[in-house]
Amino acid sequence: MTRILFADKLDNCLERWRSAGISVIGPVKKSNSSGYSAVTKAAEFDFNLVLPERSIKELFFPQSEPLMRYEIKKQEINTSEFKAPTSERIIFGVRPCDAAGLAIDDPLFGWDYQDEYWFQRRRETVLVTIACTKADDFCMCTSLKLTPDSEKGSDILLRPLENNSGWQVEELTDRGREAFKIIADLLQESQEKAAPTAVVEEKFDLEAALAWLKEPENFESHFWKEISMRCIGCGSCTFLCPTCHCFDIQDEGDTYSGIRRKNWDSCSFALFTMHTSGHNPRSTQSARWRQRIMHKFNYFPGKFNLNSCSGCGRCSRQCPVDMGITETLQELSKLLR
Amino acid sequence: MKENSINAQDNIYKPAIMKVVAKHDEAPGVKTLRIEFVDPVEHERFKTTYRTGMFGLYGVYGEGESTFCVASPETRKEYIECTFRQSGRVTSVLANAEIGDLITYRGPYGNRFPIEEFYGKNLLFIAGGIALPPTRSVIWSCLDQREKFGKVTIVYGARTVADLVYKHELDEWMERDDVELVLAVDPGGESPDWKHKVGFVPTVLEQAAPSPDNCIAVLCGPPIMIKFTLIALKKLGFDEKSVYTTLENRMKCGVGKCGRCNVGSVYICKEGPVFTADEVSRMPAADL
Amino acid sequence: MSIVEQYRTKVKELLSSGQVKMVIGYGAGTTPDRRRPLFMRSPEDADKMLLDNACIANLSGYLVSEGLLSDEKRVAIMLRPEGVRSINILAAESQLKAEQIVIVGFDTAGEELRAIEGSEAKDFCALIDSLKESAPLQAPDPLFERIVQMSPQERFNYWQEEFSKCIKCYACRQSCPMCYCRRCIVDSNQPQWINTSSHTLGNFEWNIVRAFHLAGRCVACGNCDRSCPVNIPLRFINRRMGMEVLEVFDHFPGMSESQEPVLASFKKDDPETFIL
Amino acid sequence: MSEPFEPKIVAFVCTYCTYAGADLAGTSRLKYAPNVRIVRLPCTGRISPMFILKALQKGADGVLVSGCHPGDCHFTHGNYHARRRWTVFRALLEFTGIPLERVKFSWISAAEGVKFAEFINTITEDIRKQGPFDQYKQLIRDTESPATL
Repeated sequence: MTRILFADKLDNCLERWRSAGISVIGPVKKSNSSGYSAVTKAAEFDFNLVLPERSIKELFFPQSEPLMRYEIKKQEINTSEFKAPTSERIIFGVRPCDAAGLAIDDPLFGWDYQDEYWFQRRRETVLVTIACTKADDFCMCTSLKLTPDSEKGSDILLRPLENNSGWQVEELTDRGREAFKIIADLLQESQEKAAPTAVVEEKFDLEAALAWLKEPENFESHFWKEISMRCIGCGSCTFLCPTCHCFDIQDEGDTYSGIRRKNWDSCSFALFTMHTSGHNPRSTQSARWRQRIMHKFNYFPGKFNLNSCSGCGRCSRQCPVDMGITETLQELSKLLR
Repeated sequence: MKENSINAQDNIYKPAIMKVVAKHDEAPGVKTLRIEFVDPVEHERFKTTYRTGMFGLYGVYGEGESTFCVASPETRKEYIECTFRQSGRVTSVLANAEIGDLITYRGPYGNRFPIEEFYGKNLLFIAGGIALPPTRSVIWSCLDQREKFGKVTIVYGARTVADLVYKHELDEWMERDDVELVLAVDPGGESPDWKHKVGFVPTVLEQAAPSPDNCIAVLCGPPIMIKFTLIALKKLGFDEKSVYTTLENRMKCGVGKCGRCNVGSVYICKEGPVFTADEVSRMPAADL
Repeated sequence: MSIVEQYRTKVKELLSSGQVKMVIGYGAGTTPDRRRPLFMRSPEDADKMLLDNACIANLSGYLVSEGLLSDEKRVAIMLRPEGVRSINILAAESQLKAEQIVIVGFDTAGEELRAIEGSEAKDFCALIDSLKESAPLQAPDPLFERIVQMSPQERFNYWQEEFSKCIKCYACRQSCPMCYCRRCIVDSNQPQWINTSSHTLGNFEWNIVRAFHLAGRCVACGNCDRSCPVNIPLRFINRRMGMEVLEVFDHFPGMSESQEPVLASFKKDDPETFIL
Repeated sequence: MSEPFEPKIVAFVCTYCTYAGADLAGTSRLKYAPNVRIVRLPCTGRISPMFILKALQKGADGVLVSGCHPGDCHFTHGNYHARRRWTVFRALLEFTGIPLERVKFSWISAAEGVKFAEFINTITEDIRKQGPFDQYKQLIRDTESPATL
């Protein structure tokens, strides 16, 4: 016997959570683009998406986050800080790769210096993940040693029932249990079976690729130039990625008042590393693509013992020129044979 | 835990407010500002954390922040001095700051020169052009406790006589008996009354031929100068492990999050900016 | 011989004879419906080449990538008529020399894939002339028509909703063959004309400026629209700009390499009914 | 909040004609609405659409662009280029839902001090009637930045 949350109870759940002061966010498709956004009615959820186009990252690390407001008077600077919201929320219907992505970035944002903008939101959020029962050609969680029902980063794991009428509930953390206590009486004990999880084939040999990347002489391999030739240098892979965390700090306003913001930035952009002198350590697109791969699969694991990739495949799925991490690592593993 | 970590509840992106108390024109387009903390708490925090070699993000609200070294030594923590070339959006505004104006400072960040390890050793400072400021921070840290060190030699070169920075301090070092200062300008950069050397830093260094015995070298300069000076140092018999240098890259956060300053796997902002030549040689050259 | 066979032979010939140093074409993508840019440098590479109705990307932007054309050697590229028009504009704006580009033309308009005769941009003039004639007659897009019919406030709201999705990844800019500036206006910060932040105002400003910079230069290849990861219908704005320059100034971008850019030229009797 | 609405209008004018016209209006002691902030530029050809966007970004309720009559340009044809640019830019504004009533263009020569004064008065009244440019101001509010015009 397992506890089941039936889909027809979802509206009641939303109501309960709302009265407990918890807002609910979920996968939603609107004006021809999908992402995780606020939901008030169960009908607004779109659980049929393999994966929302925009990752969950923006809910913890917004694409443009105000940090500081300043006002300058003669001989006086007044500033006030923007803080991350303290309201509780549940993200219902997270994909396992998105939940894992958040867990990957935690050590980065907490490395010696704590980024409260990230952690405040992390503390206030319960991640209710739904295991994947379908995948597309770009999914690659299994290649990253994760699974379509992996628990990494999640507070609750839901497994869709075979007849699609609801989900089996697995409570993973205290935070998840806390949130589901509110709706405990809406859950039912039942024998209903869970649908099989999606089959995601392993697309590359991760260990082999990691080993190749570790070799110092491969840093200047011709491979980088070849693989990145068609890269046009946009930031869509980095901005859609659930783990890419690079940012810029920009001031908007004038000499008297304005605000300072933290904006997404991308290692694909030429200006990302450009010095004022004009010198650019990563002056070619191949150097920038190498940085992205190296960062995710060599530098990041070296620092935090984690690959900075959860296998969502968005980089490949949405790339205007059909590149992506999958292709690069596949080609890398071929080099070794 | 690193010694420069701060209270977890603080907003790591919030800068301290600083007052400009002095400014000095060093060379065409190059200025030095002396700034003081307005908030004594911030100042106290700076005093307990700052060590020579660390850097900071100097900023002007409405323009942004810009990264450069703290040019004043750890032996003088009442103020911060910074020297910079006016080139981008932030430095253009900083360069026009007047005494009494308020600017911002975030830091100190990064690692430091292990000055205690230099005790009892001879010191060789080599700097080129606008790279004297980071070196100067080390120089004064040592000169302010001169008795703890052996022979001190400074080799400093710039493109032209006008481009030499800290001219008043160069005069002072020139006067001192306990410092050997070798000044040089690039060929063609000398003025009619120039009494010192003419030539590039690596050449001048080889001529001066300081002994590598029990000697620590601190080297700062543009990449091309570093490259050839390292060759010269090797020729003179210096061990890469006893040559220190500082690296700089574009930075936005200063605290290892924004993802742009790494050279290979090394984050300049957290693991640097001070490295030994040995450490630098292990970084991928193509990423520098 | 199918067109693919015919063009593979042609590519092999171009490369083996040394007439060109590279052929830019299409190869197989990750999924059966995807094509990806393919850079062919040896005759054998031509076997990987594909050509079918899925080959829709305008590849001409790669021609202006740094250093490719600086050795004066010729480069061949597979282009649809829009692509040929981009070559003409790039040549008119002195970004490349049209003689340096060998065009392997094809068209996917209509159902059938067909080859287009010609090897240099100037060989396609007649075709482009006919495109100009038929441009106003193009089947209108129902959504475009709906936007035109909206009240200004409705249109504003429509675009606000669309632009609010923008994440400022600049895929529209990077995929556009006409966006070749070494430093884009949005990346210039002294002064900072447009907000770089991806908030409502910043997104609006960016999209307006991008569209304006393409006015009279856009060949409607659709690269921007297809590359947008959040599906903003950028083609509509470009199309509106294109209609304006055609109606008011009789300008159809990319007719020839000697065509003057519409915003860098004028007629003394240009209409000015709106000026008080 | 009960203060009556005073429109803020930014005028980009060329120095040779319209600015001289404004000058003439001043020296002729003609009265015109004080709601206009004039930005003087060498030529209408120098007036980038970016300027108009910047004015709106800073909270302008209306924008006015004015220069020499066709044929009178000090640089012979700067205003012809400008005219084309504005034609296209207007179409763009219109298509994205910016009311064209808020962005006006005119030719005012150095001799037309009266036209200048009248024009400013008409526009000010016109914009006053339309009220504050709320739809754009909402965008500015969303950025959390103040509109500092």
